[in-house]
Amino acid sequence: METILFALSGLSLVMVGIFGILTKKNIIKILLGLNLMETGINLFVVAMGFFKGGKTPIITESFTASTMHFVDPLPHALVLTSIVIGLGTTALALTLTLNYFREHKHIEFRGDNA
Amino acid sequence: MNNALLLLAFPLTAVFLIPVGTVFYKGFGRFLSMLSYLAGIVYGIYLFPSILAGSKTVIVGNWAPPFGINLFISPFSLGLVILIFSAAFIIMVTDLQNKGKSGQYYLLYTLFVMASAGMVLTGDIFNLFVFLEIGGIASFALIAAGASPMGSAGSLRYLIQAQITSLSMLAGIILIYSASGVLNIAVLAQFKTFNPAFAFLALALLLFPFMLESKLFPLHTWVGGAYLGADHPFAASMSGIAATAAGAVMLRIVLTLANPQSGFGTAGKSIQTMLIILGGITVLIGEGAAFTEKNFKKTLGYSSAGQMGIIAVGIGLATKDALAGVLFLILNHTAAKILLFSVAGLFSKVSGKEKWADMKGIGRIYPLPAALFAAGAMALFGIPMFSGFWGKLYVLKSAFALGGLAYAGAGAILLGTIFEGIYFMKISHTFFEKSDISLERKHYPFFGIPALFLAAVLLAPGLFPSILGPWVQASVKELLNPISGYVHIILTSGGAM
Amino acid sequence: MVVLTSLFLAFSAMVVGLLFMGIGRKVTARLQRRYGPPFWQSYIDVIKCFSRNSISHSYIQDLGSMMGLAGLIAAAMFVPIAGWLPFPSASPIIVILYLMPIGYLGMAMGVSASGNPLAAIGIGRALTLMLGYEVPYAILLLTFIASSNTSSLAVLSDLQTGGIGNWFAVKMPIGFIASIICLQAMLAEKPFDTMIAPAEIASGPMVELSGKFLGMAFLQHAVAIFIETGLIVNMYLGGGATVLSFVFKQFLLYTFAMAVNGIYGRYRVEQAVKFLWIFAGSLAVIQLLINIF
Amino acid sequence: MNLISTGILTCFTAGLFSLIFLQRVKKLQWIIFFITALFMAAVAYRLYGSWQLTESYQTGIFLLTFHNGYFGWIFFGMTSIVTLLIALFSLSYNDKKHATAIAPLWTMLLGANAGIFFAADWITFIIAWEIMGWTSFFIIAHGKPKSFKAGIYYYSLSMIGAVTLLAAVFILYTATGTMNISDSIKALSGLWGNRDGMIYTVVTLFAVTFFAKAAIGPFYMWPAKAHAEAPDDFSSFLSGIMIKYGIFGLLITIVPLFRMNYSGPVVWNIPLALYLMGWIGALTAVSGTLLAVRENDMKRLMAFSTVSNIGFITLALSVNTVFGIVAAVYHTFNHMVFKGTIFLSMASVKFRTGERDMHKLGGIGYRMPIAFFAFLIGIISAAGIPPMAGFSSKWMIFQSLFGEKLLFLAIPAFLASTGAFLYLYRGLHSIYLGQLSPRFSSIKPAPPLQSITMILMMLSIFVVGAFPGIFLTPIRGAIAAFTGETISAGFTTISGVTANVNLFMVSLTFIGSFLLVLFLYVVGKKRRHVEPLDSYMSGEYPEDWNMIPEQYHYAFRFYEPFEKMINPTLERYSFENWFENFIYNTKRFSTSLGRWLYRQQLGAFIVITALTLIILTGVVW
Amino acid sequence: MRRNESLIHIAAFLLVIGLSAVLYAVFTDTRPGLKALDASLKERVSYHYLLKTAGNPAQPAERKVTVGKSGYEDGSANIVTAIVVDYRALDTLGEVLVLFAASAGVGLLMSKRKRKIETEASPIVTTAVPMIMLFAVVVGLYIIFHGHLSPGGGFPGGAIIASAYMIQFLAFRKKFSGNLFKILESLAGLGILGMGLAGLYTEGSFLANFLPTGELGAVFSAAGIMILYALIGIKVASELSSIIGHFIGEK
Repeated sequence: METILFALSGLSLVMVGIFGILTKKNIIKILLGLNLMETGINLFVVAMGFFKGGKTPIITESFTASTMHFVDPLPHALVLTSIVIGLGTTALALTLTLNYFREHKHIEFRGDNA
Repeated sequence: MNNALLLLAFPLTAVFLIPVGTVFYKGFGRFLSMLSYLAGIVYGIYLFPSILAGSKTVIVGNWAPPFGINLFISPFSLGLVILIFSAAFIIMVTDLQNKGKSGQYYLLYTLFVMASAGMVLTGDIFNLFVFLEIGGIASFALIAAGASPMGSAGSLRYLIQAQITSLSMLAGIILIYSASGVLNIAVLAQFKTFNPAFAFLALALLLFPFMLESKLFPLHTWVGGAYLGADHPFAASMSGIAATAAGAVMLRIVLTLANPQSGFGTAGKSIQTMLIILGGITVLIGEGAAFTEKNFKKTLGYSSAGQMGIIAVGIGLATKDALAGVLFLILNHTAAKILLFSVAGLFSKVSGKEKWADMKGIGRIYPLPAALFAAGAMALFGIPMFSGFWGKLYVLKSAFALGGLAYAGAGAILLGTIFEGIYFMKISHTFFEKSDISLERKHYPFFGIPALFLAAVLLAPGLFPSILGPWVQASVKELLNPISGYVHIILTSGGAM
Repeated sequence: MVVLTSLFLAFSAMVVGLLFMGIGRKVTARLQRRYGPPFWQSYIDVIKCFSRNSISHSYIQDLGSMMGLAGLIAAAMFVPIAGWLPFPSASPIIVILYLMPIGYLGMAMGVSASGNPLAAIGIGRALTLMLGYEVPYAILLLTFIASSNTSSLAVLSDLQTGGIGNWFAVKMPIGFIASIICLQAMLAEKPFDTMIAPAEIASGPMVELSGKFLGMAFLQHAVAIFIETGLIVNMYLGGGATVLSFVFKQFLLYTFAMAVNGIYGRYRVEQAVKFLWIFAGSLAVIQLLINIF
Repeated sequence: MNLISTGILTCFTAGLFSLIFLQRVKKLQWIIFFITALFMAAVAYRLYGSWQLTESYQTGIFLLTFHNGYFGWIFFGMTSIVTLLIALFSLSYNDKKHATAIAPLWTMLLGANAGIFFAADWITFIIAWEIMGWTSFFIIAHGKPKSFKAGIYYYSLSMIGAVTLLAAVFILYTATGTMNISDSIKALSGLWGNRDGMIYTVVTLFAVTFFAKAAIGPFYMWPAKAHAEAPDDFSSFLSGIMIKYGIFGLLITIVPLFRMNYSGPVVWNIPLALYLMGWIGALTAVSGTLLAVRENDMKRLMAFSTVSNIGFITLALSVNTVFGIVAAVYHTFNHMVFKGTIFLSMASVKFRTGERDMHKLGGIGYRMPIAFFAFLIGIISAAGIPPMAGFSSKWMIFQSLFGEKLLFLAIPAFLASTGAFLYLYRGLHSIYLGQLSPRFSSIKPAPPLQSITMILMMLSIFVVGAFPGIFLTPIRGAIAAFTGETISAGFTTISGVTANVNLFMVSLTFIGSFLLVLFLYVVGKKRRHVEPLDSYMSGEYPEDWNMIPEQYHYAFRFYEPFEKMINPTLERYSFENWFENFIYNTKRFSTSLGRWLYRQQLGAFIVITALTLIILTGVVW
Repeated sequence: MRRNESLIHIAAFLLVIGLSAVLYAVFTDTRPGLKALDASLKERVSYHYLLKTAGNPAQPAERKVTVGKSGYEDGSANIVTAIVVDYRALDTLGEVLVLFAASAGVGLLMSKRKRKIETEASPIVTTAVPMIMLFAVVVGLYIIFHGHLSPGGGFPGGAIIASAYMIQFLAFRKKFSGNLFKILESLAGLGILGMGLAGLYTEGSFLANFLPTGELGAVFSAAGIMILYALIGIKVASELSSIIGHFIGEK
């Protein structure tokens, strides 16, 4: 039951992020929306690996196949990668916004200057 | 020591060496990256005969597939990797006449090429996601690095849409993992059946970024800004290399991962029909936009969107002829686009203008590039004696054979060809028109040879389609029966490299 | 032998044509309450023209006038006179219909080579008029094909032997009226003589002709009269048992045309074409419908 | 030694060679072009007789085959003779001052020309068709902005044609399974009765392709633009030969299809589709004539005359009898010859004067006699006047109409043929007769080589006029091989349905009466030569009002009254305006769609909506 | 633009509701077949990661994993680190490349213009910063070298060290030369690649863990993983600090 709860919270973060991206004009706010979405997805990924009552997957005392009760470690590894990807894109996006500001003197997406 | 992973290792070494190199010698970045592509090509060709006999799987980190990551080297993937490396090499050569760019540019460019090659080779969906991201970030930076002021706006728009789609892919991966517990394509290809709605959701989420990459209908709004921003060499690689990689991955997902026997069941079939519809609409929208477009790069960008639409229809049809046509089209599209972009680069550099309408009469001063542009354009929209003609013919043949929805797809392709034919002929003729353009003729050494080579690459399969015969047959056989080919080799790991 | 008979036919066509022209002049004069010149006046004119010097603007004018007369004489060869044909052919109407334009083309070429704009305007009007009367005439031809499945005059005139009862004029009156209207236009008599309108464009094409060229034009007009009336006679009035009755029927037709000529004013060209297309054309189409069903 | 493919290959290699290496030496390019034309004529000659010759090449999964069918051969033979003459003409036409760089492309076009006629399967046909498309585009548009617009108009129509051809071929291929042209048509005709819908789609697609190329029906506008703007010697090739590909296409696809076991609706015992085609042909003939009458540019005028003649040919084809087909093919060949003569003579006039509008010319006939006589013979034959060849083929077309009692179709045909006489005479008068303006008073007659070609063309028209057998016997042989029946026509006589005519006799009577009139001419008093300006102006001389010959030449609105009559109807129903604003609307629509679609916010919007919709379809499916 | 603005808001809101409704429909679809979260831990791949039987998954079910015992196929106690560095090493290599691309991109796009700082740092800050820096670097190094035992590893450790660099810059405006970071980055990258190629040379497959695994739970247990994570730590630290350098250096 808990996994669904965590997953839903992750998804709701994603939805808030999407709403942010769609409605805002200021680029920084859009990037914030994007980051919200990323953290939402990361939470969702970790939630997918959660098992009720499972411990963190670090071996502190010995265990056997039947006695072990761990949380699934793989999503954690995936999240590690996805967080760094989020960092990389946000860094680049901020540089681009800086260049955008230098060229257009405002940082809103206005009209169709595609 | 000959492990197929060296294909990725060569560009990797170049990537890590460039920052050190540029400290001592300015032009080191360009030289090293070209060297790495050349090494990749030579090694690929060295491997090709043995791979043609039987495809191989390469295990990374010494862990067998369901646990570790594996690369799958098959005629299809190796052929495309060689195509990607040679495309990158030729783009670099045609770019030689422009003054060198900073070391970071070449570093990012090599990363982009390596990521595209990695996407084609990898057999693990999360690894696919990582390579997609590397490619993505590199292209965001490279689009903005172009000289034009609109670069950052275009790149930002592309970044936002790319991030949304790659996050959707991540969600797709984790859903598949939570349902099946496995990340490897081969294992998933013959896994227990998923719930149909869930399967369609996972597949759609997985396919989303690649539909964006290959500019399919709903996700093509970024094309204008991106092509306006990128400079000519990178624009050529975006439509040449990135589109080829995206096409290859879509083929891999639709035909191998979601094959009928896999857990995805009928989801694969409905994704294919979706691809036909979206491909058809993309052809119309792409060609329509290119028809009215004035800026040279954007026209070529939209035309590559149109071409990818045809390739998507071909993938959707998934018959033997359609896939052969798709392979012909991919090769033809990459070679033709590089040729067109290099000519466009040369002309806009010489005439200093962006719009093709202003370059009237430039062909009278530079007859060879203008003639080659005409040849490349004709190869693209399927004039007989070029390979594009055969590609389109095969796709149309199977489209008409299937009937029903495929008729609509074929109709869209044909309508698109009309638009394409007209605007390409318009452009190639404006080059030859008499006009008072007064430019003295400078000699560009590095333009002639690669352009002629590209023209030869376009013409040879057109005149003698049997040259590509063995490669096309092998890859079509591999794509059409995934269980006996792909899955068997990986899971029995008999074919370890 | 064939050459001799054809020469005789050409000569007789010219003589008969000139006779009609002379009598025609007398008829119009009488209508205008004056005596008019003697009926052999046109012979005198032709001989006078051939005995005078003449001027020509270029060799094309000479060639044109000659071609004009030659074309019409060739057309005359195919018109059967009372069942007697100079040439062993089934005298198809289409061949005649297409031989006559060579006459007009020749005359037109000669005249426009003279360089006088008035002549060119005349020729332009003549050709537009030709378009006007050709179409109804062709529809009439179609009526014959619909009714008796032949387009050769000889066969048509045989069909009408034996009394007035089975003349086509009686059997197909509407077609006959249409052909009379077309005849009026073909002869270029008022109300369709905008071509040689003396007041406006100084007798149109004939403005630059003098001496033997004028003579040839006269002869050409004479042969044209002979052919056109001969066609109508063969098609509608039973073709005549003897040569005399054939010529008499032609004479009747011509005098009727001259009578009409005396009364009417002159149409503008487009009015003439509209008139011909609407009236003659619709009559002919009605006749065609009757014949088909 | 497979002759056909070596022929085609030499054309392409020669073309490419001269395109790449001989840019500077234009003269050499033209000589190569002439040699290739000569070689193709020799190939045609050598191919006579060997009817079972087939050559095939395996490429990928399609087999490209050439075969020397009787039909393809007569078309190829005829076109290569006329091309040879045009090549001879263009050798002297393209001297230093006038040379255009189109020779290499034209050589390639010859190869494509042979490819179309000898193609045995659809893929070769499509390949040759598309190569012909783009080479002719570059030739028509040869570097001048004005001709570029015409070229694009032409090319978009031929692109539409190529695309419909592709669609038709593939539908045919899926239905019949074979790519061979004749077998697929036979197999298709076997399906009458049970799959009529599919057959009619294939027929309409083929019709669009071949109508677009042959400028029939709604596509009547492009010849006026393309012929007028193309280089002068090429427009004779374009109007004489290239327009015939559409007719050849109709002959090998639609005509045989309706002849074999047709079971659909019938009007006047002719298949409904063909009756419709007949009316389209008739309307094209009439509209071609009416548009030509009011034209002031000599090449546009002759282009419209080609359109009207093509209308005649489609009319004859639609009669669906052997006599009709023979008449159509015979008229196609005649049209090739006399239209070629007319265009060549106009080309030599333009060669000397460089002028194209008719009211600026005038009196050229006095200075260039051979060009004048060529034009005269050409228009006599074009108008269908007896001694020349044109008459026999027009007469046969009328006979074929009468044979099938298609009398209502004959009415527009008559209108068109008499109308032809109007605009042809306008050409003759305004260019060659009337006043010679001082500007051209010193021009030299046509150069020797050009005049030789024109004389040859004139002779051929005369000879075929007198002896129609020269063309008719091979055509009848081909049609017999094709459909089994034949028509009765001797060497000099043609026996139609309602009457028969002996062409030789007709020419004899004409020559005889000409001699008679010559005698009369000689009898008459001597005539004195007078300056053209010294003409009757009711007592005054034109010089008194210092009129210059230029103003004295009446040619500008020659059929002004007639124009006033027909203009309102022509304006209302012109396809061209419809086609123009169709393109304009699509352009405006796509730009506005583009602007709306690419606003920033909507980029992300569309991505998300696409995501939701696609998943929704997944759930629903 | 007001009216248009609210229009977009409503549309976006409806779209979000639509998307969540669709997802709800998919996840609660009742048709047969596997759905999300259907794979229990046993069926998942990570079950074998935990029991360290990825090498030969057919191990007997009742397998016992004891701390301090050596000879397992993977030495690290922290399974996540095992997955990140050993089992799915190619992902981490890709990961590093992403960061590498980001820093190169920032370097490429950021134009070199000195930023003038108005306010001078207060003495409190200038005295406190060195101590905090020392503390931060030590913590960073600890995390890097205990990656295989406790949570964390190369990435968080590198980030902490980079934060130390940032604080130092805020206080003293001393910006190390760009080249230093570049060289550090490429060396670390080459190190990782060397490890990979060495693995290829010895074990026959790229990035194989060829060093002995040592006992489970000991400080120096998973040799290969420790070295790799250290190199990753250095690389991440230098990349982040170069990005920060570019940002701070720029107006």
